[in-house]
Amino acid sequence: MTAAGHSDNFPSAAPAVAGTHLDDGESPTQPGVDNLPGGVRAALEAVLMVTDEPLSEETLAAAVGRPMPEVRSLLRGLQREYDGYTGLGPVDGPDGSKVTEPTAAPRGFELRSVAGGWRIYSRAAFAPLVSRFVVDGQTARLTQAALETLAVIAYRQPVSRARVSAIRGVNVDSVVRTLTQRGLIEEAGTDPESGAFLYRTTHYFLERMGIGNVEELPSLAPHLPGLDNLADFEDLPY
Amino acid sequence: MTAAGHSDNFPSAAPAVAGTHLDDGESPTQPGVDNLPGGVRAALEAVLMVTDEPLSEETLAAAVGRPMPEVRSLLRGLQREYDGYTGLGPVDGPDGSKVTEPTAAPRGFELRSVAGGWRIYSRAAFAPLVSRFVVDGQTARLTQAALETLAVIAYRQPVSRARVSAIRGVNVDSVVRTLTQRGLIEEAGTDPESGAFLYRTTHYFLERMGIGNVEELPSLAPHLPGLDNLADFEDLPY
Amino acid sequence: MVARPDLAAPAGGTAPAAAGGGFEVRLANFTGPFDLLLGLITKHELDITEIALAQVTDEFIGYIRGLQQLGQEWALDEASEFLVIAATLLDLKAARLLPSGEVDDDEDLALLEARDLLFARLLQYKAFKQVAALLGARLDEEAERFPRLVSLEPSFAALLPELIWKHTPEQFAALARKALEPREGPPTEVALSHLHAPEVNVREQAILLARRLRGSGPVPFRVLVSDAADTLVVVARFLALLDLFREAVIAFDQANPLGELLVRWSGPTEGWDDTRLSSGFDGTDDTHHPREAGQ
Repeated sequence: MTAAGHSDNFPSAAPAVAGTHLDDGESPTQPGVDNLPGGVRAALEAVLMVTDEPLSEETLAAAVGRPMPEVRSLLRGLQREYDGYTGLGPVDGPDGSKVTEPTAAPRGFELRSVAGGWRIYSRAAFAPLVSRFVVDGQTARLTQAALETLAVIAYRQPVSRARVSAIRGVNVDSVVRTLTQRGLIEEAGTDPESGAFLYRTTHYFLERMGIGNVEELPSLAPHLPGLDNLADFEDLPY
Repeated sequence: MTAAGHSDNFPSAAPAVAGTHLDDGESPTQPGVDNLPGGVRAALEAVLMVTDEPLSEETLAAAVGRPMPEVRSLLRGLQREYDGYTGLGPVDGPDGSKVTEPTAAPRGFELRSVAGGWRIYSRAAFAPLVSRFVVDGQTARLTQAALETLAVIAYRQPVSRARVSAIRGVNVDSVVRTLTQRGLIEEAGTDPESGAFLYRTTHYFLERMGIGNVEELPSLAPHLPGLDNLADFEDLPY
Repeated sequence: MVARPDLAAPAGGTAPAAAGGGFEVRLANFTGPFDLLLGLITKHELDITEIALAQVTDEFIGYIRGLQQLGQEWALDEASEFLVIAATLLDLKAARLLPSGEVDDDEDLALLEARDLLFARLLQYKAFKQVAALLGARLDEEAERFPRLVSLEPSFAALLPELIWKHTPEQFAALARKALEPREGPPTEVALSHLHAPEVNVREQAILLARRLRGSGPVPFRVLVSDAADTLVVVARFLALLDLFREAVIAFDQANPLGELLVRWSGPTEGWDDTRLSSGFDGTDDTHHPREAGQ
């Protein structure tokens, strides 16, 4: 538990981490970042080394005391560099340069923007090697029933179990429990009319999917031939 | 500043290949490592980047399926490279431009050999910045979620995270990390059946509670009317 | 024509369930009625939007029949979903067997509506099944990447503020108690406690009616229920009459359709034992709260 803003585990006494260090007046170390070997770029790497959750650009900007746009472009530069595209300046250049620049070997790790934050991962190609050393995050695969239930919740959230059951045609109580314990879904209040618990996907779900937010899920529409508006059907009884 | 080019190890094509070439059974040696983007060097990086404990050269050699001397020299090469001495590693490719270039900017992380093991740390030069980041947003209080998880572990120890998750109905992975970080719980071997890590409370926990051992925790049973079958429910007596 | 359940494998390449498995085993192959239906349709290479479902209907029904023979334990709500779909399919099939007429009566319309609804739900399920596969593939792919998730270097960990701890062991135990309590999940059944309908016992009503009928001639049904306090009692008495009819102790006379229904005793005048009556359609054990209206 290292990073700033672990709202899950600690009451965030000072949620406004971002911004407070941006004025150079009171921030203790900012002026020195440029003078340190590697500069802001290395400073970002140093911070990424000690975090155990995705860090937002705001948090990172606050940590190194630089404006967000600069930090964002530095992060993209690092990302590309780890992937083997070297020779790019700290600020992301135009795409033409990538083509002309020879490609170096990628690093064994990659920097990714996931669930609204940046985080370092081992490169997927090395999964068989790395998995022996990692216990955390090792999750058994979901069953077909769990996957289908998760899909309905992801696309219809917030949604009650009864509604999910109606779509899948089977009782989903135990599957919903499993998904909750796995941290993939969570309760999201109750339906004002029926009083039923509603469920939604979690931040952890986004992390596991490697996406930034729910809108990035593939569209459901192409899978619904001839049904322009499914909402008209799904609440109907038989 | 750059990733050293191991052109012999790096297939010219797309760097991100699915890691399917590696299933050559469960053998610890990985003949396929050479064919992966970045080769053995990147494989070492991948493992080092996500492991918590310092890893011995023997362990790393076994993981990548290479002789120890080679692995040692690759590790030293990485170490120097992270420190900004590019192109000087013993196994480094014959890239003329890099050899002439004396020193690149160091990375924000460093590879250190400590007590017989190798581990990646954030670079010492950035310690003040990283320290401030770590302390920021931390509080001295445990959240309710952390407290309840601690309570479950205290009364059901040794217990796996999956079990605690099942009891609490939510994913407890990150809370367990917090409690471990805070020295209140620790790993206590693995479950013989599932192989899952078990957790127990620490001596420090007893100190903070002001008791001599776990048996001094107040008994729960008298306060749980109508829950005679609690043991059945938990399938483990306490 | 009726396929055995273990023959009804989906076309997706899934192996048929091993013989002798219970309902759960089968659900591993088909996660619900839509899944089964989809599997059958695919197997026959039918377009979902087509109506040629006669063969699929037979197999679906056969599957359910197999379930009934095999598993006693299948969950009611799942079974009912299967049955509802089977009934809809049967309706559709029956409609096709009848001479084709113009679609202008209400039943036909209702049938079309049922068909459209069934297909809409089936299409919806199919869509979710497809995206579920995408999600699964994505999760698998992502599982190959491991986030850096290491504990703090000791020098940084030392910077964490000392934990504030003010819980006594008793307070801590209270926390544990709360956390270890079996979680009250949201109710999964519709509660009936708010319904205040009194329980009416069919058997009690049968005894009452038998007593009245035995000593008299034919009595109109209208009279028999004239003292009923509410509709529930009327229904119970009607069911009781059916029960008595099954016991062959009463007879009905009705001169013309919708005319007065006369009920008369046809059993032995003496020695008839009402314990022979079954406990009635309500299946209760008489320990509930029988209520004899009008007594």
